Amino acid sequence: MNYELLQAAAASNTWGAIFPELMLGCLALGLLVLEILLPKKQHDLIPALAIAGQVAILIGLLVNFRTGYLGDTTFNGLLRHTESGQFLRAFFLLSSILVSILGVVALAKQKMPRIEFFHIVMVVSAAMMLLAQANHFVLLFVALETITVGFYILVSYTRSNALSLEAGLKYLIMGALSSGILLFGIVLLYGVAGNPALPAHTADSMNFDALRLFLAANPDNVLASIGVVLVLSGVAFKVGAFPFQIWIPDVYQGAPTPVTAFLAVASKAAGFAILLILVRTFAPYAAITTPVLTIMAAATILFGNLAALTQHNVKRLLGLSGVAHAGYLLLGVVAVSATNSTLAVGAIQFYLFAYLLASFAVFGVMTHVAGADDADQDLDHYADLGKTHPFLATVLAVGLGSLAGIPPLAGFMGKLLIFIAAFKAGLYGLLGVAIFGVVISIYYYFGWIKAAFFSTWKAEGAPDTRPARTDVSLTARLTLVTLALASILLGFYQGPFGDWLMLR
Amino acid sequence: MSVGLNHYLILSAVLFAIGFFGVLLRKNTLVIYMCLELMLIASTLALVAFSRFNGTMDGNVFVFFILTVAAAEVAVGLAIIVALFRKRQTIQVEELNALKN
Amino acid sequence: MSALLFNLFAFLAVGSALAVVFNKNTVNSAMFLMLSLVAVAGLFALLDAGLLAILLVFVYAGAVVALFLFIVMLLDTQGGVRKPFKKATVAASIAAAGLLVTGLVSFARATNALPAVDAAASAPAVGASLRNYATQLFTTYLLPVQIVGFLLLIAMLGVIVLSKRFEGLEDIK
Amino acid sequence: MAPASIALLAFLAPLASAAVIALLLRRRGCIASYVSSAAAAVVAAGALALAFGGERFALTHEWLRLGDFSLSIGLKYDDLAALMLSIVGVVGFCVHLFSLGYMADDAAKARYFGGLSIFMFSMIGIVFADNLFMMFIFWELVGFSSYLLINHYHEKQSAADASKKAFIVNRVGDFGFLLGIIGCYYALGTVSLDGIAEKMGAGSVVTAAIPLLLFCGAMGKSAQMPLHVWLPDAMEGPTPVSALIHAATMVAAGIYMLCRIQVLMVPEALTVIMWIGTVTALYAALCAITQRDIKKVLAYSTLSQLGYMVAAFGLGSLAVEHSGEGMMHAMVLPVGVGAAMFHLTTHAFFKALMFLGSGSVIHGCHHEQDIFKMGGLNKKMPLTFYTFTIGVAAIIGFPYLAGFFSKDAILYLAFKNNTAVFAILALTAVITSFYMVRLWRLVFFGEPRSEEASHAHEGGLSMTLPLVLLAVLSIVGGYTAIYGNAFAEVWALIPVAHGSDHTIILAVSVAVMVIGAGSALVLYKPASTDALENKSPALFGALGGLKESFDAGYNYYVAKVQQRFAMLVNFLEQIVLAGMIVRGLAAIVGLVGIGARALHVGSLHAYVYWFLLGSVLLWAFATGAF
Amino acid sequence: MNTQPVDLLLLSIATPLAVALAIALGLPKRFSIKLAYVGFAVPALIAVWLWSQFPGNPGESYVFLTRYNTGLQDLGITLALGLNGISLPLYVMAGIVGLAAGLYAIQSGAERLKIYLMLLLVMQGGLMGVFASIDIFFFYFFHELALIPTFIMVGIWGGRDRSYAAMKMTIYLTAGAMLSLLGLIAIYLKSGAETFDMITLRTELMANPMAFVTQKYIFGLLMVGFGTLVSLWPLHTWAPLGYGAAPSSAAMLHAGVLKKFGLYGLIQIALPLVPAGAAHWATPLAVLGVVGNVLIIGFITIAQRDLKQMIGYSSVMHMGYAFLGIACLSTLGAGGVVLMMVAHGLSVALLFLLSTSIYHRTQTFDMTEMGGLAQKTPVLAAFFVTGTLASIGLPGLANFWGELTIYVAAWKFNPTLTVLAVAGVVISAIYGLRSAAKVFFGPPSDALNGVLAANPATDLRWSEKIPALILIVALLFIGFWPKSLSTPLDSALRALYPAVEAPATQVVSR
Repeated sequence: MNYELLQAAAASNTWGAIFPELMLGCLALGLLVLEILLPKKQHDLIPALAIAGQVAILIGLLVNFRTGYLGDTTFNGLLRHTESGQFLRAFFLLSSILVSILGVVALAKQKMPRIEFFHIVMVVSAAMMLLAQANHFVLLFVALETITVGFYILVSYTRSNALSLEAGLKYLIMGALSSGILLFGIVLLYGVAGNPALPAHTADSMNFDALRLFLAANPDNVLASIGVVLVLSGVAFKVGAFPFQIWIPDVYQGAPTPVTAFLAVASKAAGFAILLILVRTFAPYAAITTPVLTIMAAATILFGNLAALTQHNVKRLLGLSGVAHAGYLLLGVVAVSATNSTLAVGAIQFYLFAYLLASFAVFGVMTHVAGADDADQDLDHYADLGKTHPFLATVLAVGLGSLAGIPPLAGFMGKLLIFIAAFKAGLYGLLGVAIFGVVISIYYYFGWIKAAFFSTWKAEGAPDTRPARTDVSLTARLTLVTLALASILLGFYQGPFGDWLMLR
Repeated sequence: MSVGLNHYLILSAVLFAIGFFGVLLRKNTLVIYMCLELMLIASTLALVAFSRFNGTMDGNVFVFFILTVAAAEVAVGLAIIVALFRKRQTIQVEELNALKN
Repeated sequence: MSALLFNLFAFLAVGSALAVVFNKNTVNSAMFLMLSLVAVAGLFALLDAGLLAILLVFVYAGAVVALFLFIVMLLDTQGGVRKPFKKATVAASIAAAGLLVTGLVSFARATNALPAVDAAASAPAVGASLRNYATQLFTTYLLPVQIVGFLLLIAMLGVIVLSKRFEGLEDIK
Repeated sequence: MAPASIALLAFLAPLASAAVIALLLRRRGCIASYVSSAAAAVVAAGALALAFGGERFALTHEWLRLGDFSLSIGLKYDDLAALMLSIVGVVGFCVHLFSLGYMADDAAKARYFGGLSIFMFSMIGIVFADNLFMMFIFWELVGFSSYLLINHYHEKQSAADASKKAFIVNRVGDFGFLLGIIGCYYALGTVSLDGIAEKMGAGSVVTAAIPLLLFCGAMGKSAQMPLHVWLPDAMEGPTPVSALIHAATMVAAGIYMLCRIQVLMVPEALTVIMWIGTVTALYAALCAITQRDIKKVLAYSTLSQLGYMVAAFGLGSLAVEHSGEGMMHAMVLPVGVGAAMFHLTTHAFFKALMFLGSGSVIHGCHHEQDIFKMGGLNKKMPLTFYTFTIGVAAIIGFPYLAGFFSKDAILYLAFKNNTAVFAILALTAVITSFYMVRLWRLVFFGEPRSEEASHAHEGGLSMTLPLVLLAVLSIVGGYTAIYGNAFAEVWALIPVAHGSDHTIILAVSVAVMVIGAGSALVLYKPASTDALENKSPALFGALGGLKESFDAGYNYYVAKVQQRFAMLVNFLEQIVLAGMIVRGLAAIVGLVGIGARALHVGSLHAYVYWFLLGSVLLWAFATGAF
Repeated sequence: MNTQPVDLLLLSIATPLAVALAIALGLPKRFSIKLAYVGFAVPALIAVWLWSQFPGNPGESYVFLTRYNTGLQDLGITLALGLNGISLPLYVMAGIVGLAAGLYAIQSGAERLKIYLMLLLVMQGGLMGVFASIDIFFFYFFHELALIPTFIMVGIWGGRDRSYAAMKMTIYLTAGAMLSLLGLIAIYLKSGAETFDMITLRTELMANPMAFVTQKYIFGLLMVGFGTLVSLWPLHTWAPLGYGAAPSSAAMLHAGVLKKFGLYGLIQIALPLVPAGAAHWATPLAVLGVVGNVLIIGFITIAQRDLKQMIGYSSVMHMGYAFLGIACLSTLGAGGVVLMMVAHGLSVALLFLLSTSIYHRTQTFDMTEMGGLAQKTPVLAAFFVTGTLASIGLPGLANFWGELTIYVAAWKFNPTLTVLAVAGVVISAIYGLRSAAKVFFGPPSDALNGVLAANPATDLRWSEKIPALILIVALLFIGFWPKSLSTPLDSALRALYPAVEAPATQVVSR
């Protein structure tokens, strides 16, 4: 290997391209240092610093949104910088910030160490940001594993709660299993694409661009097909698509609420980010990916909604409804897979963003309603919320309405855009399923709103065994207001954001 | 008999399948976890074989990362199992089903 | 020669893997896992990936399995009555085994369809050179290395969070 | 003032009055009554001025247009309209005047007079209507005002029921009427009266269905069998209302409408109309015999007389020998119109007279309506007695009073066209004399048979004046000459018997009157029980049953058929559709949901199986197993 | 394009929404109520003013047209506002009924009045938006905006069975809305125009109609979707239940105005854009409407004992006429439906309003326990009878025109169905008058005497009278002067419907 090549390879490691991720990593490290330096009494400063730092990074990212690297690959083809990638980076940063804010509220009820939580959240977010720009299986795997391992810890973070640990264990086993399946798929693809006896074989066979070229030249390779579906099933675990969705309610229930939110929003979005990249990489195998994703989408929508119908634990409920949302998003992915529609990509991104706003609004409320035992959050706990905490109840209603896809909320626009994209791709059957899903989902979303607004707590005089509701701090209040208002505003006025999404 | 790529691949697949079967069969969380490690190793075997037969380096390098990741995973996983055992005094799968329905 | 060694390691690997699964004693399982790893390391060596073989033995056999053993001893899970498998479980296991075997067969068919490459003739033994690993890890894959660094960091923190004794937490006995 | 302006004034004055009363005078009954009466006076004056002013005109104005469909509001003022308007105006004014006295003490006087004004407005609308849609609109509106006025004593259950029944039965008729109009619209492309005449004159042909459907409207409004059931019940309304609406004008609107659309008639339709009229005439007359309520007797009498008119219309045309300029022309004239309208006119006068007379009696007897509890009123209420006697004489066809001429015209027409009908109508005339004399005898003669009757007294001037006025009209109304040329077009169509026919009809007419009246005088003495019932319970029972059977059938239909069917459909909806189907589907979805939820068994192994199955399925798909 | 100094249409939508926002942000109750008057009055005044300003013969084109980009212009979504002859009558009706419902709500003294008013204002804003929108997306959007408060209001302030009713209503209406949304998306994409702008779509589709099969499916979707929203038999079961449970003002606005969304969509969007599909479905639609809605529901209405349910069912029944009118595929039929929608909106709102006033006096909705109320409350009785007579189509009140024109149009379409439909006039007379008689006339029932002894009934207060009078005056105005609505309507439909009236030839020519 000659020196020039090495030099070129080294020069390709343009760290500036991943400045936000680097800063996030540094911030995470800095927090650890601060923990050592600061006296115990002032440890409360650290979360605030973490949030402030992330906000600063987010602002920096947004200011420098149209970075010069757009359209390029860096790090020897490991990363590809695209506008979608930029959007997702901002997305993950935003969810990281929100998780941190929820974390402050939720951890206050636990006697757990705090700083590590923020640290891990930030590292995981950085990994997600990188994942969204992955252009290579090695980076994909490493980033994905960083996320997964981070989540193992986060899910079982409240270790004083056996349920949290059980959830952690379940996530661990299922995660490791799916990692194994994913890895096996990657290996197959790597091996087949590098096979010198095959046309268009490539030396860099884990690179997505090279892989796509290879797949296009070998449209019927069985091992490659197996590799493709194994990789897809690994990603399906991340997004919670049928039949790899089965772990979701258990893990969501056991995990601390902010982590559940993080799993529901960011982890799922990361899955979709990588799914979108992979679907385009596997485009030559659309004959396999499209039907697989189609069936997955239909089954996911149906299963998620049906299973959620009679669910009473709100965390499980949100988990199952999240499964349904993954189904709707898959509908968009199918549209991408079938027609490579840019509209569908924009739609998925809008949907994800609307989902983020709504989910965090709901999880934010849940964080305040939940007691120390995070896993025990029943619909009954929401009775009277409309009377005692009108603010929380309103935010909850907006969030749930948006999740249900009711105009004038952002969730509706997301669904509309996805439906348009799906219709354009001719996915009429799936649309039918999706609409059925939306209709029955009304039952449980509305049931929750009903619980919060219409019913009253048990009989008069019965002892109130529900956990006490947390007072809403100014930061949390501002956050929730912002989330709710953004959910409303995006429902009818998308402004430059809409233009940007649809113009690409 | 000349040992070809497919032999390694089949061997790797067999190991992978055994690992998977172990995950299905065993009730002891620790053993399940061992089987998962076995599956990872099976994958790396295929990776190395491909790397060798295709003459590309990336597979071998990937193994580095896989091993590292696996080690980290094991550390965290065992920590969770230990913590759980301390809480529940069991690591049998069928007894760890407080979260359901 | 290599065929013989391959068969040896292969049988060793498969056999001890089966032993991991079917052995009733957890400690023995861990030991068989180590054996299986060693066999795979041998196969690595056969594939001219000596460094990886050594790493596998060091990291896995040395560290991971040792950790397993340590935990097994620590938790002492051997006690208690082992419940026999339920009939449904047995049936499901047999079905699963059938599925897995079917998969293996189909996989074997698929690999046989792959154009054969003669390793020795067609490709250089890239894995044999330490230098190659070094250049790759520090140029092309520098970013993943960094990420893995962070991964190890959070894993460490995680283990601390999950295991360390904290004030006010009475769960660790 | 131009005639059109007078017409508009007469048309809108009652509307204005109604609006003013509804908005401003709700609590000021007295002022309301004067306002309404003033409006009625304007109508009467306007009607007479127009009629005798001699000018005939038409106005039209588009009311609504959608696509090719246009609906106009227009005034068609010809001799027929002039005649009808005059009747409405004069009788309406009389009734208003009478009401001033009769309703003086009523708590809801404003509502009453408002209703009268709305009625006047609507009725004038029918009279003026130059097209069928407009006629339908006002047709419905008179139905509404009738509803309002029948329901005046709404705290009485019977009044509430009667008003409801009246409206609904009328709606049944209107159902046919509306379909007939729409059918006519599509058959001829127009519903304007002039347009229809033009089209028919040009040789267009319509099926019998259209005139018959239109006749449905008349059946409802003019209470022909089988839609007559509402009219006797409608007597729950205040008596002046019965006089105006349920005797003189509104119920006659059906006849008027038929005359308006005479050109559309085809022989088959006419035959049907004739028989319905004839049967109604006889049936109602038979029913009248057994009634105890003074108003009910008059109501059945009205029904019977309306049957006469309808039968007259249905008898249709007659070839008439017409002498002019020394030559004899044979021509076919729609004399049914003439006969019907002529009888309508005279009937309006004498029946209004009798109703107002009965009102006077009822008023005098403090709202006692049972004729067996009256008696001796000829002395207590002489004016009422005399005028009422004139009315009775007119209706039974006492020679040279109004009813005599018009009835003879009809009998003559029947005699010429259909002997069977003639026989039945003659029999009806016998019965009419019989029950009218019975009534007259029981009410006015003998000794008072109740406390109320013994304290009877004559009402004030406002009540006696209309009686006198109408009595005069009942006497002279049959002489067409007194109207001058005003209604010449209508009068020209009255069939006049000549020669031997004239003699026969005269003889028959006098004979039936004498037989009927005589037997009544013989049978009924002033007594508190019904002589017929005593003498021949079977006959009495049969006659009563004749009346009851229809009401019973109607009640059976409402309570048993309609209501039960409604309950059945409701049951099916609640149980089958909303219950089994909708809730069933929801339950199925719910069960599937519970099933899906139950899959989360909490065991890791189960979950791993999911992964295995998923992977295997995907694998199988990738290797082409599917 | 906007010649107005102020965009009144936007103002009419924004004012109630802004007031609602102000209340939501914690305005004190006193000011909230004062501001609510403004929020309800402004749209009504603007609507009436625009009505008076509406040009004589604009054809199908929209007047008062304005457009705003909300960020999805490239997808063909803009906030385009305007009125044409079809939307004007409904827009005006929405303003008037909204004002009445608002005034009635303000005086109702409901528990948590502020939130109640806020939701009602949101509904009002949405309703004004539905009929002022030219963009199909916003048309749908505003509908849903108005729909959501209904559910909440039923759920919180509802009567008997409110929980089940709210849920059922929500699910049914969401299902209907989703299906129609799918149909609208289909129009958006299959037209080839990729825009939701009705003006562009019309131009595009007039020049290049869609293939017959596409039209068939699209109209089928819209028919079922909109049909559910309008309670087409047998998808209607939510309606009587929901209205039975809904608080008066919500029922007024929903049954009166919001429900017309589906019919309006069929007339304004479906018929002109997919005429061949409409022709294909016309007969099934008409049969369902006449046999299902008019006859079956008619008889069910007769069997009702609960006053509010009865009104709910009668509203469902009248929708049958609307479907028949739409199935006629003619200017006359569609025009009749629009007239009927306006009239029905006013009259059913009036009846719901009065039924609540009755309830306050009798403490029950069960008609068998009432009777004789007219003696105590003559004005209430008069108003209620007026409303009943309006709803059974008495001339002089607005409803008559719609029914009459629909019947005339229907005869051309199918005389047999017309005969069946006209039979409905008898059915509606039966239940209408029966309810009036049971509630107001005859002697009072024992139960009522008991209630009245404890709680003497007074006649309508002015605060109740005024909203009722607003509706009655509107009914009478249109009843006496139908041209005020039919002229713009005729102008728009004539321009728009040639293709609808001759879909067969159009298909052949392709």
